[in-house]
Amino acid sequence: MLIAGALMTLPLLAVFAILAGRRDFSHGVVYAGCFVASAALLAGGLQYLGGHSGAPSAVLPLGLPWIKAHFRIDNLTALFLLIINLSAAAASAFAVGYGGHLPQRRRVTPFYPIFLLAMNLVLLADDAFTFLVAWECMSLASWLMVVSDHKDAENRRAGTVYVIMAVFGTFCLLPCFGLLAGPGGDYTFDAMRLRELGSLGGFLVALLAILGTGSKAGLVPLHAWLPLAHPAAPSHVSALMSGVMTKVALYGMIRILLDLHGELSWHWGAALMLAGGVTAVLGVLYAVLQDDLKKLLAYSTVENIGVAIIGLGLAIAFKGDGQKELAALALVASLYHMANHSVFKTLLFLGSGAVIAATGHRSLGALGGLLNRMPWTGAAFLVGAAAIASLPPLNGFVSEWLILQSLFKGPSMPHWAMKFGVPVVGAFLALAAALAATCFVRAYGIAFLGRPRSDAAAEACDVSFGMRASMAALAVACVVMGVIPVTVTDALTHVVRPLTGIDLAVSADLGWPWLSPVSATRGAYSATILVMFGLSLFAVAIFVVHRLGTQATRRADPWDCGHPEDIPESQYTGPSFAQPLRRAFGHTIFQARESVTMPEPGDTAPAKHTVSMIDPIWQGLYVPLGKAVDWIADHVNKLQYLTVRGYLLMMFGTLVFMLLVVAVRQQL
Amino acid sequence: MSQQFSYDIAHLIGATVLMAGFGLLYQRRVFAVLNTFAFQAVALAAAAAWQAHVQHAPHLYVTAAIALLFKAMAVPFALHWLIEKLGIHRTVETALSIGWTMIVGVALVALSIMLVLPVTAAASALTRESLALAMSVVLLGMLMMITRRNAVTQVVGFMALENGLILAAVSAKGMPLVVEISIAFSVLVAMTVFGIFFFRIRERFDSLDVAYLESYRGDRS
Amino acid sequence: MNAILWQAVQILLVVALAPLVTGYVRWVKARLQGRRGAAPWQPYRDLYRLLQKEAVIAHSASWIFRAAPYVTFASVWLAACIVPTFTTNMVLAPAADLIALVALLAVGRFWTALAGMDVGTSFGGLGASREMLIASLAEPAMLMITFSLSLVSGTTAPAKIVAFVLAGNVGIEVSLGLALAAMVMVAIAENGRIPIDNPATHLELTMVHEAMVLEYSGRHLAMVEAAAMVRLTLYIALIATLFAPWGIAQPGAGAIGALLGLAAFLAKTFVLGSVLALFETSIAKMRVFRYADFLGGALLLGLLATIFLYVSEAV
Amino acid sequence: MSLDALFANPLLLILAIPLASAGFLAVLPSWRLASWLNIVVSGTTFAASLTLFAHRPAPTRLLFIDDFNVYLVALTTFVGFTTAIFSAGYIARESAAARLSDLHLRFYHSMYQAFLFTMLLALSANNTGVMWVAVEAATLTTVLMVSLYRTREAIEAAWKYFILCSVGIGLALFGTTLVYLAAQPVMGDGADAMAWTLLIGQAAKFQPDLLNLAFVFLLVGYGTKVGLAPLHAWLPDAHAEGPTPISAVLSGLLLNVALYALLRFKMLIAANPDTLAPGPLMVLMGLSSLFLSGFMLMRRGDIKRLFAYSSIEHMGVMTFAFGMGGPLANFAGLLHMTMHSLTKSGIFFAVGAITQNLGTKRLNEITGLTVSHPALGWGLAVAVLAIAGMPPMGVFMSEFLVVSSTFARQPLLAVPLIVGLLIAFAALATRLTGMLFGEPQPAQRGHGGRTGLSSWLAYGPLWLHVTMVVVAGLYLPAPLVQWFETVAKMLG
Repeated sequence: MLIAGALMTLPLLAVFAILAGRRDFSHGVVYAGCFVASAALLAGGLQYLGGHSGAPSAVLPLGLPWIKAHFRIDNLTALFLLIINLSAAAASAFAVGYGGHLPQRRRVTPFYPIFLLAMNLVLLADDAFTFLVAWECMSLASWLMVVSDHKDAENRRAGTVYVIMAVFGTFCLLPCFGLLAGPGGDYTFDAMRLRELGSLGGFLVALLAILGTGSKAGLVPLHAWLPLAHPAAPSHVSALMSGVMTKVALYGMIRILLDLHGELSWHWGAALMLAGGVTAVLGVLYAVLQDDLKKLLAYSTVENIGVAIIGLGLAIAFKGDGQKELAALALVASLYHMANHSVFKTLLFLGSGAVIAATGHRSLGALGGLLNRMPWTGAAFLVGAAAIASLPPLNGFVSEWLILQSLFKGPSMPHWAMKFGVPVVGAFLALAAALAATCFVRAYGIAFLGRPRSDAAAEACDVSFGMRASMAALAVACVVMGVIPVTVTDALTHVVRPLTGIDLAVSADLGWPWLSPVSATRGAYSATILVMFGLSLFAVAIFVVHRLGTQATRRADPWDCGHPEDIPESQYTGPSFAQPLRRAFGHTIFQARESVTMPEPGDTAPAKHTVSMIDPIWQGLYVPLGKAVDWIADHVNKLQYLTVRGYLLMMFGTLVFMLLVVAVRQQL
Repeated sequence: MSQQFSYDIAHLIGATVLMAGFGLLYQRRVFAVLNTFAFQAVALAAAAAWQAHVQHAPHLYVTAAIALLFKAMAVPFALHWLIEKLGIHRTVETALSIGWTMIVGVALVALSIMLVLPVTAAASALTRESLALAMSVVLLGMLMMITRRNAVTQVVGFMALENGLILAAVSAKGMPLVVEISIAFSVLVAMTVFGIFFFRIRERFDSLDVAYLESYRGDRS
Repeated sequence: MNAILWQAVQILLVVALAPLVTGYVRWVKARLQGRRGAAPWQPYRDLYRLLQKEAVIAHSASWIFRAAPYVTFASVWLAACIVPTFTTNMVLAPAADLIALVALLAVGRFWTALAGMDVGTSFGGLGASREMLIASLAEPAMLMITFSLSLVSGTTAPAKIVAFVLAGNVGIEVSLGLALAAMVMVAIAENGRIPIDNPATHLELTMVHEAMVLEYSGRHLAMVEAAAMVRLTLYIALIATLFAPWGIAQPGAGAIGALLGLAAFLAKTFVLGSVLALFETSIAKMRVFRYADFLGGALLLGLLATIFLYVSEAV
Repeated sequence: MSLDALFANPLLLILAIPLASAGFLAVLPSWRLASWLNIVVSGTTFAASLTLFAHRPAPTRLLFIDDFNVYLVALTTFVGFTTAIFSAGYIARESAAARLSDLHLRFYHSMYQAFLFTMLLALSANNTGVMWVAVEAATLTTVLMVSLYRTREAIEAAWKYFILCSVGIGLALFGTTLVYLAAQPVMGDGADAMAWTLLIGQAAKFQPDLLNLAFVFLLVGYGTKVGLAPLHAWLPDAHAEGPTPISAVLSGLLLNVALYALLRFKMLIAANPDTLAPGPLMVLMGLSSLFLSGFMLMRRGDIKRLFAYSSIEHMGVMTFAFGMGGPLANFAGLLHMTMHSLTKSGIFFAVGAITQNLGTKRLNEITGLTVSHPALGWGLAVAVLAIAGMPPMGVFMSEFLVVSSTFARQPLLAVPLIVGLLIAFAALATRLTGMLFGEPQPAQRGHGGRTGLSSWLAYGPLWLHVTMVVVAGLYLPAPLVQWFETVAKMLG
């Protein structure tokens, strides 16, 4: 079987990477192998997405002796195999040219195949133990790659925070599965589907599942590790962590909440929806204020996860309400957004990798004018930016449109919580989308347009063919998924059917190019037609202008209101671009404060403008927690320094205490 | 002789051991502690001998002998000698005032009686009574280890604890010899180890006060 | 068949009418300020003259700088072709609903902002940054308006909304009023009119839109200007269509209906244009950092509009 | 006894070999030869223990083998063997650094074998009294080894160890006596009333109140040797100050033996319907150990104490699991015993190599191991991740079972368990990152890296254990599973 073969090769590649790590060619070989493997897995996913019944499954004599390791490929799994391995293939192809030149390449290459393997196994696992083993291996492999550049204390800290949060997630999923399996301990998913959870059990399972998978996906306030860890890894790994691993987490959420969990009440949908809204807005607000390109991308991941979770929450709420059709619509929208995000976020991270490879800089302040120097990378990054800013006709807009459409039907639910919650979430979603556009105008405009802000940026030249090709492929994917949305949604309906028990008509009574879910009167969107129409208008405009007017063109210095400054420092920088937004939003949320120090009259020193911001969630949640733990540790630690008599006293106390307990229980 | 009579005697001796245990707590001077301990050991020997007589278990005479020779004589002398040789100062340093120690001791005795009371069926009255006494002696021994500072008094407390163990063992009807041997064995080794310790400690410190040993107390991080 | 015809008419109408609308607003403003002012058809002349001039491009500019005007114009034009002005019976109308319209306008803004930053001057960045701030609040407001409209009419397609309103299913509703108010504020912001921006100013510190396009000249500038004009027309048409759809021809109504619709549309357009001019002359421009409050107000109005629907449902 | 009797009963052989060699090594003058002989002898003991799987000797009055102790015996001899290998390399370094005199070394090897003997005796004893004697003897031998270095700290550690464990062992003896008293009316006088094989059958008829009382003393007594908080105080110092091979066997084996003794008695209690359930007390002790060690781990500056506390943590988890009872939890507890002793002894091999290579025990002076000593650093990484409960290593499997099954039955009990495990993991992860990564230390005090034979002696056992743990995490051999399941049933 194709998939099995691909999975077999990955660990072998890891072994090879360890053995042959000294030779420089080995890295190229390993990444090429990873590319082939993920391409094969991609094909496997396509093969099973058909939606034919009877998902193939396999049982291996591994793991828990009386359970063994179960694997299964149903439509959901197949879809995520597709999502994940598309990006994985692109990232691997990129890494063939990129991974071999990293300073710490030998600390990355061996873990990369393991990472891919683990992520795929999470999708394939059909029992809790296998699932968690794969889940945790995924965390560990990515952790090791995060700390690959280990001389930098920041990376080490990021790695520690990351791995602790990852284990927190696992320790939420463990009891969750424990409840699903019941005291009998039948950890296969089939058994879990059949189990009846009590009201308390259902509550706990849902809560723990959301905490466990949410912490991995970056749901606010559990996102704290994400913007630290994702940028710390080398870019092709960051691409996978941001674009793919978060999707694996969402897969887990869907699997547990919509598949294993018997019936989930709409309250959870409402809660998820609100959490998603807050996550989206906060994430993009963080992102728009970042000056580090990769941190910006990581925060924007938080935002997109929030958007996807809004859709998921809606789906759960509708399903809990029995409105199956709308549930299916919301779920399709959410899945669509996950697929989109994995494509364009991978693209953008690979782009940032190309920028780093070309200039060695990550900070916006040192970039600029790259579009003229790296045309391919610039073009691909532009597509990604436009897509993530959810501009038609690219894919980002389709999923946003679908989510908004299903959101607009939210008030049809009888609960007042939803009636009032939905518009608020709608406002959040719209705000997030608009801010995302701002964020990426800023990022692209400052990194790729204008004049170079550093010599490195001035001397940059475009990256190798393989890297360009992988970015181009992803850019094409963005366009295709945007222009023929109906094809995608048709595929998604196969996935949604078993989860919501209904066949969604995504292009009701209008036919192929028209995306008009549920009913045509709701309003329709046809990217296909818009593109053709728009292109023709574009052509007409150009034609007319060149017919009526002159073609004469002259290159000159910028006019700039008559007094051009030839120093690049006169350009707008990241912070200055963000200033209006910082004043509008940051003042309250981040306690952003600006202070200007003017030199004395006659003093030639430059004036200084400094901005101070604090992360409310880190300051408000994590810091106090850490302080509490420290306090306890300090006090417990005193027990190390007692005298022998003191310890004897403890023993004696224990003995007497237990004797008393026995005495009392005997009297009772 | 009647069951009742033998039971009374056993009870009496056991009570004596317990009283000796209280005596240990009461003493203010190290030598007096040693003497009291010797007395307790003698009483223990008597108890063992009596049990041997009652249960027609000759091996218990061995135990009695061990207790008499080893605990009642050898150990006190050894400690005596150590104190003389190392010039340990002769007063007992208490962590908890004697009055309070006594009160706690009484409470412990009450606890052990309360614990043993429900043990009625099957177990003979003999077992039950001496069990209560033995447990009290054990607990008192531990109490002594906690509330007294000198190394010597701690050792004595440890020994008193073991006296309680032996008292329980001998009064357990027909318990095989292996146990007594093991106890004697362990006590012997215990003493030698102590000896080694004191020796080393002597190399390093001028006093036997445990507090000196504990100046380091591990991992100052 | 008609649908295709009317669609063609619409395509030409919006682009032909736009300069006139702008010129008319300027003319009325001049009159209100006691000046004679240029004739309403002056913009046609300006555009033609600009087309004749050579285009000057900064050395540091990339291809985005050259493509942006056309993309912007095309996207705005495309959006304008889809808003029903005189008839809802257009073949391409269903291709985009209100959400897609908002997004199409965002495309234009995205490119203009990028173009503003492309040359690498301080003013370009200033303009782009402010424009994006405005957009990041105006767009959500617009979507909330769409939300309330779709709650009222059960659809997001403008044609369907018109049909719904004309069928007389809606009386006077608070929420529609709120939505209208929000819509007007958004329109003012998006078109860079007073009090948000002053289309006539070139005073550096206050300009927003003008600062972005400062570097443009010749045919590129013409495209930019044209795009702005079409956008103004589009918003006027949108307000007219959504909140005062009377007279718009429905499918089935023949050529006569269409002509009536056309007349009605022209009337509405010029009324609204005059109102705009009056409004602009009567108030002063606000400080840059009060935009957030202004548009936040619009956003909240949109939100209120949706919430109020439940009240009107409840009674 | 005659030789053919020895070979008739492999158990006697297994006990005789270490006993005899303990005597022989004591008189052997050359420590070099002794260290090699030590390896050979432990190896043969291990080989002999494997024959137990082939055929199981019939229980005698003194000794017996059943599903429970058969694999523990094998495990003990195996770890004893690998530790002997590691110790050869370690000892060579120590005497090269002139930290240990030849006399000490002779003493050390003899005591090592004696220690193995006492543990094997404790495991295979069919008599509560003999078992007690064996555990006591094990304490004494290790006390002497802990004080081997004669430093002030070593002596204090040994003193602490001796006092606390002697008191504990005394209490355990009292408990043993009580059990005899409970059994004696049923079983009659004499050794029958102390033989496991006979007791377990009759346990239902015993005097329940005496059993309850006995269990308290046994829990406090043997619990002290298991290292359950708040009886744990001796453990960190004893681990920290003794020679590292001894720390390895202390953590890897002695704690298991003590826990084994406790569990044997728990079987009796479980077999008697009228007794109070021992579970709550054990759960309580388990949780307290888990929490105490979790917070202690955060403040440790000494690498050996760090892992000593982690041993306390894991003993707590096992005690918790056995306290919960039920097939799943008991299975998990047994698995955890095995995995922990393999992993923890492996970790101490790594620690020994580290302290010798870098010449320090301070955590803040140990950095960048993956750069300076890759084989050692990555080995330590896998081992520590394993002990922290990361898949695909074996400890994860047991923790998975404990947590999930507990939560399914007693959600409120699982919460502190999870919190404790998380705290412990956080502490370990922070320490591990510090040790593995960052700028490596300039090797000025220590011996620097190892080469050739010495590196094989040092890293071979480590990697052997690591491999076994990884394999066990993915695949458990069927017979092992079957033993675990039968024992889990017996534990109730």
